[in-house]
Amino acid sequence: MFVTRVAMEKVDRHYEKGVRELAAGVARKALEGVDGVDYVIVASSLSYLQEPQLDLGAHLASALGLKGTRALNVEAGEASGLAAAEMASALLKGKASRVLVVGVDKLTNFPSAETYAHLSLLYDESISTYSSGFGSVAGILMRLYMERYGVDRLTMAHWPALMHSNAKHNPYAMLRFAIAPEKVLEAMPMADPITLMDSFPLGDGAAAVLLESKPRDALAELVAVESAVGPASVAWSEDPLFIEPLALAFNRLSERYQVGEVDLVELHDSFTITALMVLESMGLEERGKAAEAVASGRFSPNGELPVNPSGGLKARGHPIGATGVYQLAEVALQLAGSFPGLKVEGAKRGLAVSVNGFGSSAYVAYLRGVL
Amino acid sequence: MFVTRVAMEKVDRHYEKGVRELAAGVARKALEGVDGVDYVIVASSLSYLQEPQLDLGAHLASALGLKGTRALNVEAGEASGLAAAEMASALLKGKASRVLVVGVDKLTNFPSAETYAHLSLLYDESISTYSSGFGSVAGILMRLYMERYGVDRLTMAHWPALMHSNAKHNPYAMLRFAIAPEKVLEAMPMADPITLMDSFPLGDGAAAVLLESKPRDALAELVAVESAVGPASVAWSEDPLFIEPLALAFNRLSERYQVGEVDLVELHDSFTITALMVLESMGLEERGKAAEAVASGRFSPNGELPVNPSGGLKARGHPIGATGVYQLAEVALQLAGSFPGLKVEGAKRGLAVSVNGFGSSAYVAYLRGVL
Amino acid sequence: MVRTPPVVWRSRVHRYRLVGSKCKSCGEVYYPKIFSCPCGGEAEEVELPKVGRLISYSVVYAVDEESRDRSPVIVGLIDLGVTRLVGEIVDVTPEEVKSGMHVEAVFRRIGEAGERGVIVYGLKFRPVM
Amino acid sequence: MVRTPPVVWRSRVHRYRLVGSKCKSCGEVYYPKIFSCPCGGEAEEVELPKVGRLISYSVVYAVDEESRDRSPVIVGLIDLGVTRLVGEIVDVTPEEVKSGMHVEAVFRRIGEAGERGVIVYGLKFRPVM
Ligand SMILES: [Zn+2]
Ligand SMILES: [Zn+2]
Repeated sequence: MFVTRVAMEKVDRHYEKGVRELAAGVARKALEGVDGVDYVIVASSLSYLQEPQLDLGAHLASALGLKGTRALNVEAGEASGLAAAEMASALLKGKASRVLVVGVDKLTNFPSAETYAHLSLLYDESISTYSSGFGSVAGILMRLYMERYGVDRLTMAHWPALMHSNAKHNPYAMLRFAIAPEKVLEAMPMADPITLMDSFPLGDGAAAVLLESKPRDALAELVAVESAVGPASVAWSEDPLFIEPLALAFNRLSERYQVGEVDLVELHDSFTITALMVLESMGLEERGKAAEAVASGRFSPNGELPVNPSGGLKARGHPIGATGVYQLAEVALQLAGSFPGLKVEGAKRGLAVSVNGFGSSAYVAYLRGVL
Repeated sequence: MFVTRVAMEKVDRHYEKGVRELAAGVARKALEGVDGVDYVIVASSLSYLQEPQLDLGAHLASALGLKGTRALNVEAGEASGLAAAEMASALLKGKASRVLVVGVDKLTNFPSAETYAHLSLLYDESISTYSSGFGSVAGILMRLYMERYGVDRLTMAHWPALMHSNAKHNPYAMLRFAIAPEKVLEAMPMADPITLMDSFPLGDGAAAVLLESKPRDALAELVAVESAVGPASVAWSEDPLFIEPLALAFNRLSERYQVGEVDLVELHDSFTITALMVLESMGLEERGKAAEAVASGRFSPNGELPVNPSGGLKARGHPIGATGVYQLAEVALQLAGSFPGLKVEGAKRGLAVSVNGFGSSAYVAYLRGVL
Repeated sequence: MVRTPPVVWRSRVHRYRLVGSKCKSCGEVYYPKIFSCPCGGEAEEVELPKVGRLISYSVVYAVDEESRDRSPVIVGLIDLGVTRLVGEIVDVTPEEVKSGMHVEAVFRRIGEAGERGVIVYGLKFRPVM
Repeated sequence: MVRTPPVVWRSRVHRYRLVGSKCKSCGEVYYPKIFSCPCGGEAEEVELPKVGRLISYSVVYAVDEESRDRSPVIVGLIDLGVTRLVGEIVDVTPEEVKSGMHVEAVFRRIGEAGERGVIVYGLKFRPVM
């Protein structure tokens, strides 16, 4: 199947727009001049707790005048966007020839302490029951990584610095300013050793991709989406720093495609530690070496493998259920040579990678250029 | 594709069980002796507001020990169950050979006035903004029907009476007692002319169906699921008593199958008026004639076309996102001759029909016997 | 519940002034607001007529917690000519209300939004004498 | 929020007694509770050891509204031998807490559940002297 149109809203505090308005905005842009779709799939997670509408997909499609279409909602926490793409992919192999995937979530309807409580529902009950903050597991894992591999805090800080440096060029990014690694250490502590600069900003966003079975006017080919369920609690993981379901989803793709030899990756960096765990679990870097590899420039725009030229969740922003759709749009635009931020010149193959929490589920999408 | 296993929990006030426990119970029953599944799809709607867990499908699959499987959540309000079946159907035409659909919802975590507010989120914003109760539109439509077609209140009351009479035999039904039509009129007014006996009881439930691409040990063939989006608000409908998207979904099936000549139907009767609208919108009865047809016994177990031998939403119960899965299980068991309640002898073809609200979306599933 | 202050704030214009959508191509009017018309036309905001006729109604006893003190609430489907809408009917008893009645919009308190107690106002309808 | 009294009530045993699951086939132990083991075995409830070792921890400042008055909260990954769990660490300052510390379970107030003010208790962990 093929990505033929994409649309994104800048991730931001959109106080004046609800979930519906944000979603409708990108859907209309992606559908401009398009003569109907077979399905609308809305990818969203926190919106169930933040906006007064169930069966949102149908209500949205109806208000978009998409008479006769079919619509539904797919939720898989922070991986909702790619989960929707996986369903779209199944539909496009069957009776559908055009599916619109709209990712949307708002994180600013509530005061942030309340949003933190909503975010903790993405994790297993041991986090939400104790009201101890959605960043607590990330803090535990980051310390474990630093102590196990003897990596210092400043080395870890190169990830957010790289993300900010990339996001500066992305018009859809929420945080468009550079920061030095030293500044990450000086920021407010969030879940020590994590500071506020290690995590994503609370912002609202929406993105849409139009997927078609035919390649006409395509930006890129969406070759396949794979996924797997993992241990719901990090306490169950054999190694809490290794995201088993991500390795599994990636292997499922590797059996069929050369996904190890891609030219760019947009991946899930809800926290600095998540980015490192994702890189290592997919085998894109050796265990315990990702932090140093980031610091050495290996994943920089001009490095060996550019990762998150968008600025990632850290700086582009992370509107939970929408993020995977942003990633798909970004990779497709890169492969078409038309990403409006930092371009990865000559990129022919790319991956989008989403995880919920630290691995209750994991998704990998593989895209190829069509030029 | 084929329905090979089903499991249901009695719809009831399960105070001691959460969404997770209810879902796990039916999932385990449906998977007994089964060697893994490719996907778990959880169909659920109110649970997002009632239970502290996002990415529920993955957390559930993980706690069920379904290592390596894939899981996600599908939501389409009251039609979530059949929406999940539609997605399962697409997956089974592709890479999946075994998909478990688990429907679950709890309506008893909150006091009923708060649950009413949650239920109003299934409708368009004009209902939820004014806090005027989720039954208000149903009340408006029921009066419109009675006034337009000159049908009296007692004639309308034959629907709930029939449902209760059917449910008496269904071990999974919440309300297992007969009521006379006269008693419906004497019940507490809910949204006049609707009384509490015209609507579904607030109960918790879970049901599971195992769908496989191969017919081995099948209960029934799930031939196809079709759906369509409708006007999100009844105020937009050309005729508010006609469910356009249901007619459209039904026509989409009619073009390919003899769905007009089925032997039983399990359909969406969130209110007495909904049942009549569904029957008339699918052309199973003439416009304005359904109430009298019900009273005359046409849809009774020994009538021309048995409808809701389970007792329907009215008496079996309506755990919102789970209801479509109950319907699939019930129709499959009927076609296999093993429904544990009222049997429709010799039934070879059946339909399951779900609607969200009064037509923001509508789904029809067509099943055939394999005996 | 999910009607936090930002959600209430965003819907104020439509509740205060009865603003719906009008299709720029075919002229069809919608309430609540739409983004695009099924005909393919773009929608623009339009203020709706403030008088109409009651097509049908319901006297609602099973209301949300927020409306408990004013139960039963009368809710009606109202024909405004250019479009219809579902709205609350006030200043009339359950015994007096009738399908076919002429009604007009009035500004009233709707309730409080959730735990934070933001008082919400909006338009309701009363019989025209 | 969604932690209504029935939800709190249902989780009481696991919070009060530290009850996890043990696989009847392979003996593996899990917390929180599971329904079936990946090995295919059925799970039964088992009370977990009350002492363990801190594998790693975090000092959390960005806590939910309900925990604001006790911020920062220390949360740790604890090795109980038969299994691990994520739990709260008390009676120790951020300066004193260290990976590798031995800890034991103690019964403490967790907070109030939502708007209804149900007070929730459960087990937390403190350093063993
Ligand atoms: Zn138009
Ligand atoms: Zn085992």
